[in-house]
Amino acid sequence: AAAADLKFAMSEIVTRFKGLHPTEKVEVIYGSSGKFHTQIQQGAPYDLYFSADVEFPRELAKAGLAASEVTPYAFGRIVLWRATLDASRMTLESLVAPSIHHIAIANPKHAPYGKRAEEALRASGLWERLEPKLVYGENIAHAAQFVQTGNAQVGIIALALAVNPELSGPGGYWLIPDTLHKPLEQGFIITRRAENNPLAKRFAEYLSSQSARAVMTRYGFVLSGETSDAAGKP
Amino acid sequence: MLTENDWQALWLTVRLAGIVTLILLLIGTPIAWWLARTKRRWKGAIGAVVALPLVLPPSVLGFYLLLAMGPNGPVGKFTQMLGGTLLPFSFWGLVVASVFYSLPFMVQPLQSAFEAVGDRPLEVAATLRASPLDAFFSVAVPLAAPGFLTASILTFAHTVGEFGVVLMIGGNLPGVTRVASVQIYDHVEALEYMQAHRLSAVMLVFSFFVLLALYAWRPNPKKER
Amino acid sequence: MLTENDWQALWLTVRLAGIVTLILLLIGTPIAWWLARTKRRWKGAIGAVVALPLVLPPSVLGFYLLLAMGPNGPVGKFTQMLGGTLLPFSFWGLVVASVFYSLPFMVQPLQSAFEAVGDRPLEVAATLRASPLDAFFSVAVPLAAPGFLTASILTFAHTVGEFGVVLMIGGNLPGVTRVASVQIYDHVEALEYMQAHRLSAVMLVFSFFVLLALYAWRPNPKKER
Amino acid sequence: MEEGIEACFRFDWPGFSLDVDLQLPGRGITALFGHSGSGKTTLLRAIAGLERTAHGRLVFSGEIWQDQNRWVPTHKRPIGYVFQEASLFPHLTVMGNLSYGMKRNAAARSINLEHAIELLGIGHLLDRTPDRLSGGERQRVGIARALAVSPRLLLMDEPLAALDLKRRQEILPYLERLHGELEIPLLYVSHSPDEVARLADHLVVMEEGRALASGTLVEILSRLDLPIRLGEDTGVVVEAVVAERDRMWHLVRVAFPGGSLWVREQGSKVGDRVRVRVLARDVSIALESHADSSIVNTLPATVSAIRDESHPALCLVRLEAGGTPLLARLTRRSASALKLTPGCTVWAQIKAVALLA
Amino acid sequence: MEEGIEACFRFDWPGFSLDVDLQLPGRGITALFGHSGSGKTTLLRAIAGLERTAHGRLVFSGEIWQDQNRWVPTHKRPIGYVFQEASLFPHLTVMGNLSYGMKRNAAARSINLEHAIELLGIGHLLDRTPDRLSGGERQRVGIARALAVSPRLLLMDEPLAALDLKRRQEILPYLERLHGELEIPLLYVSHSPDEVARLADHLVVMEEGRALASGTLVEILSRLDLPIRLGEDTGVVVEAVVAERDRMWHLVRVAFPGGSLWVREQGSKVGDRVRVRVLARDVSIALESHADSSIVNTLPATVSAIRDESHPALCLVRLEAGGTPLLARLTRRSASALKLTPGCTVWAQIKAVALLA
Ligand SMILES: Nc1ncnc2c1ncn2[C@@H]1O[C@H](COP(=O)(O)OP(=O)(O)OP(=O)(O)O)[C@@H](O)[C@H]1O
Ligand SMILES: Nc1ncnc2c1ncn2[C@@H]1O[C@H](COP(=O)(O)OP(=O)(O)OP(=O)(O)O)[C@@H](O)[C@H]1O
Ligand SMILES: [Mg+2]
Ligand SMILES: [Mg+2]
Repeated sequence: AAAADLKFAMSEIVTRFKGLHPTEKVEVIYGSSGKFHTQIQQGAPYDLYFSADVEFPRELAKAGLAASEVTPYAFGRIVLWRATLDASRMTLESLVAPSIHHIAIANPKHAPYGKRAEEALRASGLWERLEPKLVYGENIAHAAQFVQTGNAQVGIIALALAVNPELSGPGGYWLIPDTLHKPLEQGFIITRRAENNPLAKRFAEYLSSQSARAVMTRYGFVLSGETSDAAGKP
Repeated sequence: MLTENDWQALWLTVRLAGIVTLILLLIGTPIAWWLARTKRRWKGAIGAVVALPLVLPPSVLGFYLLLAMGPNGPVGKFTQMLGGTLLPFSFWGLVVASVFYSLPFMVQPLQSAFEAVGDRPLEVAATLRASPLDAFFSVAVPLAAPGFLTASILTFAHTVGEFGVVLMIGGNLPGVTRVASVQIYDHVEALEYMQAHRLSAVMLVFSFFVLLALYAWRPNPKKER
Repeated sequence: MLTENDWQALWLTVRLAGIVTLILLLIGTPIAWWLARTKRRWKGAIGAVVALPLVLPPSVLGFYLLLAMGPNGPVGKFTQMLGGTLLPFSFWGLVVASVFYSLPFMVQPLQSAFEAVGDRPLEVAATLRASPLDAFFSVAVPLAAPGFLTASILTFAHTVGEFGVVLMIGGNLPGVTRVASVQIYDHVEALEYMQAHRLSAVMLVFSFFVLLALYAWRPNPKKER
Repeated sequence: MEEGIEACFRFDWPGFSLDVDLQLPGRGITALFGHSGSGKTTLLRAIAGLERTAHGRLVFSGEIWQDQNRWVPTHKRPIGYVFQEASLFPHLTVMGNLSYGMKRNAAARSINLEHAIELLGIGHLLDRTPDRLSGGERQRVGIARALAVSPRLLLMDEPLAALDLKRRQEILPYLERLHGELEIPLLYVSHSPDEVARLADHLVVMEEGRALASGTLVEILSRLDLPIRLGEDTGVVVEAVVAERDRMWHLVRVAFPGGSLWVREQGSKVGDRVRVRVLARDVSIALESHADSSIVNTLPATVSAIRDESHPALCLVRLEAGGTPLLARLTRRSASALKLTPGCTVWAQIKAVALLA
Repeated sequence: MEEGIEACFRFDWPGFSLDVDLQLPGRGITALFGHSGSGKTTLLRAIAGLERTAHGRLVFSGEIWQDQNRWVPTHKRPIGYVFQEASLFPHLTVMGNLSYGMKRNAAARSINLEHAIELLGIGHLLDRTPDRLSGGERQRVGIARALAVSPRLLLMDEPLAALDLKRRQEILPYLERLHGELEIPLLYVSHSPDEVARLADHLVVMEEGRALASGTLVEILSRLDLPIRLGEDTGVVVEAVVAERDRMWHLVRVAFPGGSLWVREQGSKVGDRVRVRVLARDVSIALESHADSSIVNTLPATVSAIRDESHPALCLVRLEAGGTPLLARLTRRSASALKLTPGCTVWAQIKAVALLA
């Protein structure tokens, strides 16, 4: 089980992993981290759980449902993104402009990316002024759809999405400085169910390999122990 | 017990479901009537089209509605032409989407009910000087009353429970588009189980009594011996 | 055009919706019959309870079902006691959840249809030596045929389209619980719009023809003049 | 334009086809008489506009209701229709059923509904719903409902079939009076020769979708050739004038060309034009007149024809009493014993006579 | 145990209550006669088990169908029921309707269905659905359907009301024969005094939910005191034996204590026990016997009572012809002119006699 923002990165990693171990079977299911959290509590058959934050896996570990430590594997970054126009020259301040009616963010209540977006807006002192313009997506992909369909003029979404060729299109993105929000630490665990599954361990180890890390970086994740600026650059 | 936001969401829900049910009564009744009475060949096709919104997952339907109602979609262009505003992220956007999505729940039971009325009562009405429209209201509608009740219950309840579409096009704006179902969903997602339980319980109890009242009032279908 | 996963999801969907509709025909028919015929006071209460699953948002209902069917829930304890396995994340878990969720769509139209049959045909059947059970099958069911069709269409279509509960209970396991609605949802979430469009189109076309066939076959309700 | 109803319909159903071309009078009661399945209901429905025939022409006192180009829908035709099955609105009370049509036709209030309700004996049922009425009660409400719209043409499909004799005898005179006072033409389907003979001015005999005969009652009834199986009710109707009244014995003498008959009085005054019905079974033949019998009515007559009846023991004798035809039913043995042949002069003894109107 | 039906029901509806306690014979035809709304249908439904009364006891030839402790549900009662409204299954063809009950009662096949179908004239309708039948056709199918279950008790609620005379005259003898051959008791609701007089062995007169009288037909019909408004059909039924046959004129002479009558033959042989019906309206009174009249039947009789009829011009005279009661209807003027008083000896002239069975 993996958080939705991992979709592209993880798919490639799995392909590479399979290239190395052709006989092994790895299935990845993407979805909302919160839903996976609930499901694992109820005995869902997932061996590895890549969450979009570290809180969910920590809680599972506390409940004794993990067979490993909570391992942080990456940091996410948020960007300002616009579907049709180049956003790379925008800043958070330019969101105040009256031509912008709606700003899409993920629901800060339960989506980690939304939470960070809120923090960034608060830190830059714009929250009060921008709040009436905000619309909330269920998750970061949904927020992107608001923008993509033109219903919201801009959105604050994951860098991991913004670099995706489906979305990149004519619009560009502006990386929101990570000083404006708490780090978006993402962690994974091996679930208790997979305690005796060597494959799970092997896959987890593969993630820290050089090639896997390169993929993650390319898809816009900042890896633990690296500087943020490399992220998203090919 | 419930937060102010919760109450707001509940109120919004009741308003949305009520308005949608009303609108669908207006739209669905003539469609159902036509389907029940016509002998045209393509009646089946129309019937099938009406039922189609059912088979798409709500959030996918919501996505397509979002496209359609956006600035580049046909509906969006139309609404812009008319008044300038777009439907998504507004209460009326929700209404339009829910109307579209809940249509089959209104039409199908009504169609069955109208078919069960049969020709005779309408013939009798005609011999008593009632125009077709008059006969429709004074005879077909009362005789199909249980069908109206069923249809309204299904529509109302379905609109109350629906959140895929609502979430998709509503933008989850408190007081505008954040209905109770979305609110509960948010609670669950945020692991605020206590809050979710409470709001669910209130919804259930409320709905139970509404349904109970409807059932109690439900007219027994009259049959001539 | 569609990936193998897509086809697998479609097939799973048809299987799920078919099985759920069949099971609900078995469960819903007696409930609807009882609701239509009884004169008990608490008939209204039972009717309201049956309609309740409608008002909870699907993913919330899914959440509660997950709790109930999980290792610590009452249903889970029961299934463990019986066979040792848990229902969530299995095909049969989906079936159970969908049955629960789609119950009102079966019961409500059937109840209306049975009520429209009236007493007389059953009295006639009794004078012709048909036991109540026999009369039910040989008279009430054929006379309520349009109701059965409506109920089955609503149930089938609703099960096809439902994904909130399915996602929650099923865990999105390919070939086991990843039905077409979830698959489309995944495509949309992953911004694979082309894929989503294609699968939606296939679903819509397929459903259209199924519905059309049902409508064409739909018996005209017979009325004695 | 001219009064009267011109009704011409033609169409086919699998197993049944209707093909009639009728000229019906614009006043009085026209009875549609025929076997079960002969198309009476279908004809009535076509006239009401409930059955739209491919070929048809319907003109009601000059107004075209149906032809190639025109079609007046049912609700615009000023008719009152009593269905064969009462077909009350199950969702309305009896009162609701009655006022349904009345409300929609408030202008032309020509029928006194209270009176109809009282006469039909449904006053105590006004608050009931139809599922709590007996068969006959439903039918009576159906009649009242059709009357309540104050129609200009009444179509009644066996309205009295479910009613007992007493009710029937109360309603029949009412219907008679109704058509007399209001001059509403009434098309009346009936199986009952008794009702037909009593009510009808005009008779249409239907068979297999065709109109076998159509004419005035007197005309049709006295024809020996028509296969109208009136059975026990074979007889003639005689137009007469009240000539004398016996107040003591509650009798009146009605006179007609050919003689006069004593009839029990029915409220008519001296000078009134009336119709009396003389059934063939009530007429016996004697060669002489006898004064010591309880049979008060004897008329001199001439035998004009003798025809076999359906039963081989019986025959039907047609008599002429001074221009008025009479029918007598005898055993063939009697006819032979009395040596009856066309031309004989005999005495017609009439046991019972019914005054019709 | 003993044959017969013991039926005792009591319950109240708003506006109507049923309260009957009847002993009905276990064979023959029992007619339920009464005004519209008098509770005939309700009684029949109670006997069929379609109406469950609070207080009730029903025993059918020794089998208890209902009492405080027992309740045999309708589908276990070996009855055939003809509903007042045909109530065919709309989803089945005519054939489907007929075979519905037959399939469910395959064991006791005692009625020849083909014969019934032919006689009821519904053979050409077997593939139709009920919505494409005429009113009378529906009712005939309803009768055939009730017969097809080979019942041990037939309950018929005005089965012939929608039928024309010809059909009626075909079906009536069939029903007579049916009960004769199969010994099925038949409970028959009818408004038609004619039908009642013709068919019934036993008569129950209902009024406002109560059984006003119950007894054999002969008994009840000759009572002057009963307010049964048979009207034109007032008369008596005489039990007789066929004494002689006149093949040439197709007549038979039936003898009974008090004389004999010539009746048109109906297939009975010399020595057969038959019933003849003599209507009061067909009986005239003469002080002497006349040979020159077409009236073949004259009987010496004594006046035993005179009663007023509903119309002030008429009276009803009860005669005794050697122990056999007869009724005659005269004008009061004739009665006075002939100076009729109880005790007079007179000649009863009987114009027409119907042989019943
Ligand atoms: N919808 C229909 N389709 C085909 N045939 C029909 C339809 N309705 C009636 N018929 C047939 O048409 C014929 C005439 O029917 P109609 O109802 O006019 O008869 P009717 O004279 O009123 O008879 P009754 O006295 O029994 O009511 C019948 O033989 C009937 O079977
Ligand atoms: N469900 C009911 N509730 C209350 N009263 C009823 C109900 N059904 C019938 N009645 C009344 O009971 C009385 C008897 O009805 P029933 O049907 O037995 O009459 P009936 O003798 O068969 O008359 P008809 O000859 O008109 O068919 C009627 O006055 C009727 O109004
Ligand atoms: Mg008819
Ligand atoms: Mg009755």
